Amino acid sequence: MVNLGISIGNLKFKNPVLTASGTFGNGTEFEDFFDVSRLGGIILKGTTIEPREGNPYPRMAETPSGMLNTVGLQNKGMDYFERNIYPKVSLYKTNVIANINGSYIEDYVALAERFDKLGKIAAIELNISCPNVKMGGMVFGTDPASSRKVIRAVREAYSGTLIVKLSPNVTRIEDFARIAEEEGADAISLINTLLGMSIDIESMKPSLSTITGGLSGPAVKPVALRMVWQCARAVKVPIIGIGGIMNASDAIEFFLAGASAVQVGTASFIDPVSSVRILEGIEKYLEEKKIGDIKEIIGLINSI
Amino acid sequence: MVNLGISIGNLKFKNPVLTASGTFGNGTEFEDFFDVSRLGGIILKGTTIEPREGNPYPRMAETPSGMLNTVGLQNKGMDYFERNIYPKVSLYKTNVIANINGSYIEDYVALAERFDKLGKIAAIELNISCPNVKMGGMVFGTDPASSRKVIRAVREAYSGTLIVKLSPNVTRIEDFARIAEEEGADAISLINTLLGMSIDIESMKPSLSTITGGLSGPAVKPVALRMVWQCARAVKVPIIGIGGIMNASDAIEFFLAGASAVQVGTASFIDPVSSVRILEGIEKYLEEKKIGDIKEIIGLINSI
Amino acid sequence: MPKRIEDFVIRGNKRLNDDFFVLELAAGTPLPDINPGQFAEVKVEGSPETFLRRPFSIHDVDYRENTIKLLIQIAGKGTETLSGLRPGNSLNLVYPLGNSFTIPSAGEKVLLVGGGCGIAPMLYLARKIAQAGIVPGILLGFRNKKRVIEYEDYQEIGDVYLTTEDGSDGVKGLVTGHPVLMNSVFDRMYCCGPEPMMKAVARHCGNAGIACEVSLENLMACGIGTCLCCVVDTVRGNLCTCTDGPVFNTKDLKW
Amino acid sequence: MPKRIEDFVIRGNKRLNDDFFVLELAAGTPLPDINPGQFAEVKVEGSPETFLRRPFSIHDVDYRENTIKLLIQIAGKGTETLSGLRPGNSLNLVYPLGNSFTIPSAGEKVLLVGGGCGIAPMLYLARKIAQAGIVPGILLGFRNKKRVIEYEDYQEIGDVYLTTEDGSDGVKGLVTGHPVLMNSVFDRMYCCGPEPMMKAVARHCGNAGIACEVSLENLMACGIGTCLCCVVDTVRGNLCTCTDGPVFNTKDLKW
Ligand SMILES: Cc1cc2nc3c(=O)[nH]c(=O)nc-3n(C[C@H](O)[C@H](O)[C@H](O)COP(=O)(O)OP(=O)(O)OC[C@H]3O[C@@H](n4cnc5c(N)ncnc54)[C@H](O)[C@@H]3O)c2cc1C
Ligand SMILES: Cc1cc2nc3c(=O)[nH]c(=O)nc-3n(C[C@H](O)[C@H](O)[C@H](O)COP(=O)(O)OP(=O)(O)OC[C@H]3O[C@@H](n4cnc5c(N)ncnc54)[C@H](O)[C@@H]3O)c2cc1C
Ligand SMILES: Cc1cc2nc3c(=O)[nH]c(=O)nc-3n(C[C@H](O)[C@H](O)[C@H](O)COP(=O)(O)O)c2cc1C
Ligand SMILES: Cc1cc2nc3c(=O)[nH]c(=O)nc-3n(C[C@H](O)[C@H](O)[C@H](O)COP(=O)(O)O)c2cc1C
Ligand code: FES
Ligand code: FES
Repeated sequence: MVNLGISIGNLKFKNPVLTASGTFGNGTEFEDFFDVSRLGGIILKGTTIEPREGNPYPRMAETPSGMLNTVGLQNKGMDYFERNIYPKVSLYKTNVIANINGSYIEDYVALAERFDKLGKIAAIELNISCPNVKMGGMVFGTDPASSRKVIRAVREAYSGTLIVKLSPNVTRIEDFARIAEEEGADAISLINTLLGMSIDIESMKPSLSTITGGLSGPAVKPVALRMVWQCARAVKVPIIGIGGIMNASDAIEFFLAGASAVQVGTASFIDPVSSVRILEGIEKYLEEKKIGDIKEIIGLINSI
Repeated sequence: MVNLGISIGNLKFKNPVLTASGTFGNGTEFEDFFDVSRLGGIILKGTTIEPREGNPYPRMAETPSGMLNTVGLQNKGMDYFERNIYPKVSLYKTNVIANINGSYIEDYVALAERFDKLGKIAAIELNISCPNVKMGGMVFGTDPASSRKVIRAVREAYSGTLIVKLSPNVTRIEDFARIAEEEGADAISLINTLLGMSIDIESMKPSLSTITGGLSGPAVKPVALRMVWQCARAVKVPIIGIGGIMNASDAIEFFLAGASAVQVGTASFIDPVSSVRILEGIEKYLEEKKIGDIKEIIGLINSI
Repeated sequence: MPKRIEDFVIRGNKRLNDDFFVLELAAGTPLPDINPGQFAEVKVEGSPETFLRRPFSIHDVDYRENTIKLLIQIAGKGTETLSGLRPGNSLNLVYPLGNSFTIPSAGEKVLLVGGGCGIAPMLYLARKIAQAGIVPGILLGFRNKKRVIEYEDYQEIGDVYLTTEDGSDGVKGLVTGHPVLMNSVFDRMYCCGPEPMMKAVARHCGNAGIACEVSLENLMACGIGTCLCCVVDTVRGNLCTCTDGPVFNTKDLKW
Repeated sequence: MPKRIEDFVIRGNKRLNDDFFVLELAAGTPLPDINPGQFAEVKVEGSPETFLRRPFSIHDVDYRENTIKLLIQIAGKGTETLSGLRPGNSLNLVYPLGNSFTIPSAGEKVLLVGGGCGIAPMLYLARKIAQAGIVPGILLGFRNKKRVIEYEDYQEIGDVYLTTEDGSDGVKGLVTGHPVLMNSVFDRMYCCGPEPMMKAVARHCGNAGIACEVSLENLMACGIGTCLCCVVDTVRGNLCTCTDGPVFNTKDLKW
């Protein structure tokens, strides 16, 4: 038997495979396909304090080994969450993690305070990296001083496990990882989407209503992996690797580079059972390599 | 008949399809496949003042819709270039452009001065964006102040057409475009490779000898296109678009986003005749759309 | 009707003309209940340009044979690859997805309007309506005679009306110009096709006070309501075409 | 011998065992001169994981039939896809690439040593040597009897010696343990196979003062000398395996 358990701060995960925010709904959409409680955790769709209609259609474009999206944080707001979503997701027998977003620091703080009161929310992932909103989002995540401010404010407002999700659209990702660690984050997750764009040459128009959008999928994996590796060397808090993870082999690359856990994103669109398949594949790999504990391979490329 | 000619400063290009540095050798390698003088220009393999052995093997890894490389500017140095390469490439009936690299500003200046004396070098492309060398390279290209210094010094040393090649591994690419313009660059080319990484999970080792390397190919196209669009809106000098251009459709996306010319890179590895095929495809597209001049579509998405 | 992910085996691939083909797919396990208007998300293997699944309406269902059919128009790389599938090849589907058309109540007069690949969801819908004891009117529009497909299949089920843009078969012009639309009184119309066609039909129905349902083809990444990419602007805000649709009552759409 | 890019048509695809198959490819235009040791860069279509071309030694050339053969070992996604090609399919090649083995002078005694897929370049080399009037010694190494391939083809051309690691056929052990290597006096050896094998043969030749050429299989992106990814460290600095090689005299390598 292989031990797949990991911890982030005081929070235990039965296994290191989580789902990425915005790609797994609230989990309910996947119940037809598998028991979502088998996963180590579920990161819910990004929530804002007020409801948001998101960006106009068209919101997505396919790209080589990837996709662009500009959903723009469409969600029904915190009141709706508490009334309608929380009662469902609190039944899952795994870590349910909220993904919080805002235009102003006060929004983040207000959300953090409200999630703090919801006993079955295992952690919050502070998203300062959404590229598809005009205010907040990536604006926080690409400026060191703003990042520090929002992380500090949320840390003060929230007593649980705090994960900070970083934007890859920066020159030195490790600076942002250090800031998060200094401000008391329990873990860092990365990457959110890379800012990209595509054009329909027949209509001569951008494919997305907002012109630019967030690139995800296997195309971004080499960049994500590099950034996870850089952050793992820069900070001591656990890293959650995200970006183009389609199969167990991809996930294992992230562990070897220094991630303690991974999030499966776009893969769930293409194969709704990807996340459990990845979980099974990781177990098989460890068994074949006769490694008894996932923790043994975390950051291994730096030690051999 | 479609007019494909464009200009950069005083320099005329018979068509806007060039080849990217490091992916087309010195052109001679492609003579078996087609008449390289048909292209609008050829950017030569990066040159340094002294010979360089480059990085250890392994130097490349395949990634989803892309590849990583860590060649590390292997080249035989400027003396060798003048004696052995220049006599050959000066025979081409198209613009031959040098790509210059250094560890110190003095290296760049020395190279620029020597290329200035070679009458058949149509322009230099100042590469401040190579991710695969320890000193110089991307270190210049990701720091605004260093970028400014090296561009200024080269501009003083070189009287011909100066193209500055930008690194995509930055938070705000438009800042670097503006700096290049302010310092007198005649054009900006982008993107160089994105810093990425991959790991062989069987050996548990990085795929590249230098751990990280430069990502190129279709995977990076959405990021490249976005950056070209951002720079086209930020500066008035012409932009040369680079990144994942595999076919005419890709190239046309770059024109529509604001590029005046394109460079074909990794595509030449997979299909040595890609560059001329792309040229032919652009011509066909314009004919079908009944557009008489390539210049009419440059930046078109911003005007409709 | 839980959603499933399943490998089907290609039973047949029938080329209808230059652009259209019908895939017949055999399921390995008994088919679930499928309602007319629902669709499947198809994984296209072996085509580097097709990263995401491709959505297709379920064209027909045969519970005895345990097969479904997809009517597909070649539009790009993915459909091109699918057109090359041979009997015995396998194809992975996530299905049945989305809501479905409203089956009319006894005595209602209904017209199904399909243009181009928009005729795809109409065959199974027509069958279900016929099973409910109503003979549907079916108005099909094509560019020209050579592009007319499945005319006979529809004729077996309902009263078929035909238009071609060049008049080489049926009534010349667009579906919205066909007299049946103007002359007869319908309680309900169902429409799928190019957006301008659906909008025209919706406008006609709006003016005439006829209930009208259309099937939208918004770009989709997931097909199961998680990516929020396929939204359509409605009187109730942005809704997902893949879960709240693909069938919408046109009075809810901001057309 | 200019390089070309050309679509070949698959004439045959012969499975040799679980891992190996031989593709026979017909050229549309008369084949250029191809020298033993040269290779082709093959475009693998329909496999999203294979972005770059795949290099394979030219295993055999038949000028009368205007065909070439590739002997391929299934190693991953690309070779897996190639193993599924059927007669009539087309395959795009850039070829002939790289340098070639030195054809021995009259009277020289030569031994060809191949292990696993390293036997690929040896067949055409053996033919060329035989044409030069020399009967080559050919030493082939495999893991076990079931993995022995093309033994008869080589026997038609030269004196074949065989080793298997488990002794189920020929001499038990690695090629470097075969008595022919020790007992006979050769002027020249040619070797292709796993790196440890090539290094062992090179060491033997070095000690015995025998000229030795090996064919390297460095990772390649372009195959035509432009990417500089395939370098090997030599006494003359970094050289490209694809243009300065793939054949190297082992005294030039820093082994
Ligand atoms: C719910 C739903 C049901 C559908 N049912 C059918 C059906 O039964 N039969 C059928 O032939 N087609 C149907 N479509 C459209 C079909 O999904 C697209 O034609 C297909 O995905 C194109 O894939 P491709 O790789 O061949 O083309 P691509 O190379 O992806 O695109 C080629 C062209 O088609 C356009 N396109 C791509 N996807 C769509 C889309 N979803 N809607 C409209 N245009 C698109 C692109 O913008 C591009 O211009 C349906 C779409 C939806 C959303
Ligand atoms: C000049 C040259 C000649 C060759 N001749 C032959 C030949 O005649 N027959 C034959 O079967 N193979 C030959 N090879 C090796 C062949 O190119 C690889 O096995 C093939 O590219 C693997 O592709 P894949 O997609 O199946 O595997 P991938 O999925 O790309 O890789 C699978 C595994 O194979 C390894 N691999 C990939 N490429 C190479 C390579 N170039 N060398 C060694 N290992 C590699 C990978 O590291 C990985 O572990 C030759 C290689 C070179 C450079
Ligand atoms: C359609 C879509 C919606 C997303 N929404 C969110 C979100 O609400 N909050 C967030 O932090 N990240 C969001 N993301 C980013 C993903 O969580 C993830 O960081 C990114 O997609 C990279 O991982 P992948 O390549 O595995 O998809 C979204 C991504 C996609 C594709
Ligand atoms: C193997 C390789 C070597 C390269 N060498 C250089 C170089 O010497 N100088 C340079 O400015 N860019 C170099 N580049 C970057 C390319 O010129 C180009 O900017 C990049 O590959 C993106 O374009 P592509 O996706 O079309 O390949 C190199 C790229 C590759 C793949
Ligand atoms: S396609 Fe993803 S929500 Fe509809
Ligand atoms: S493979 Fe590109 S130089 Fe050898």
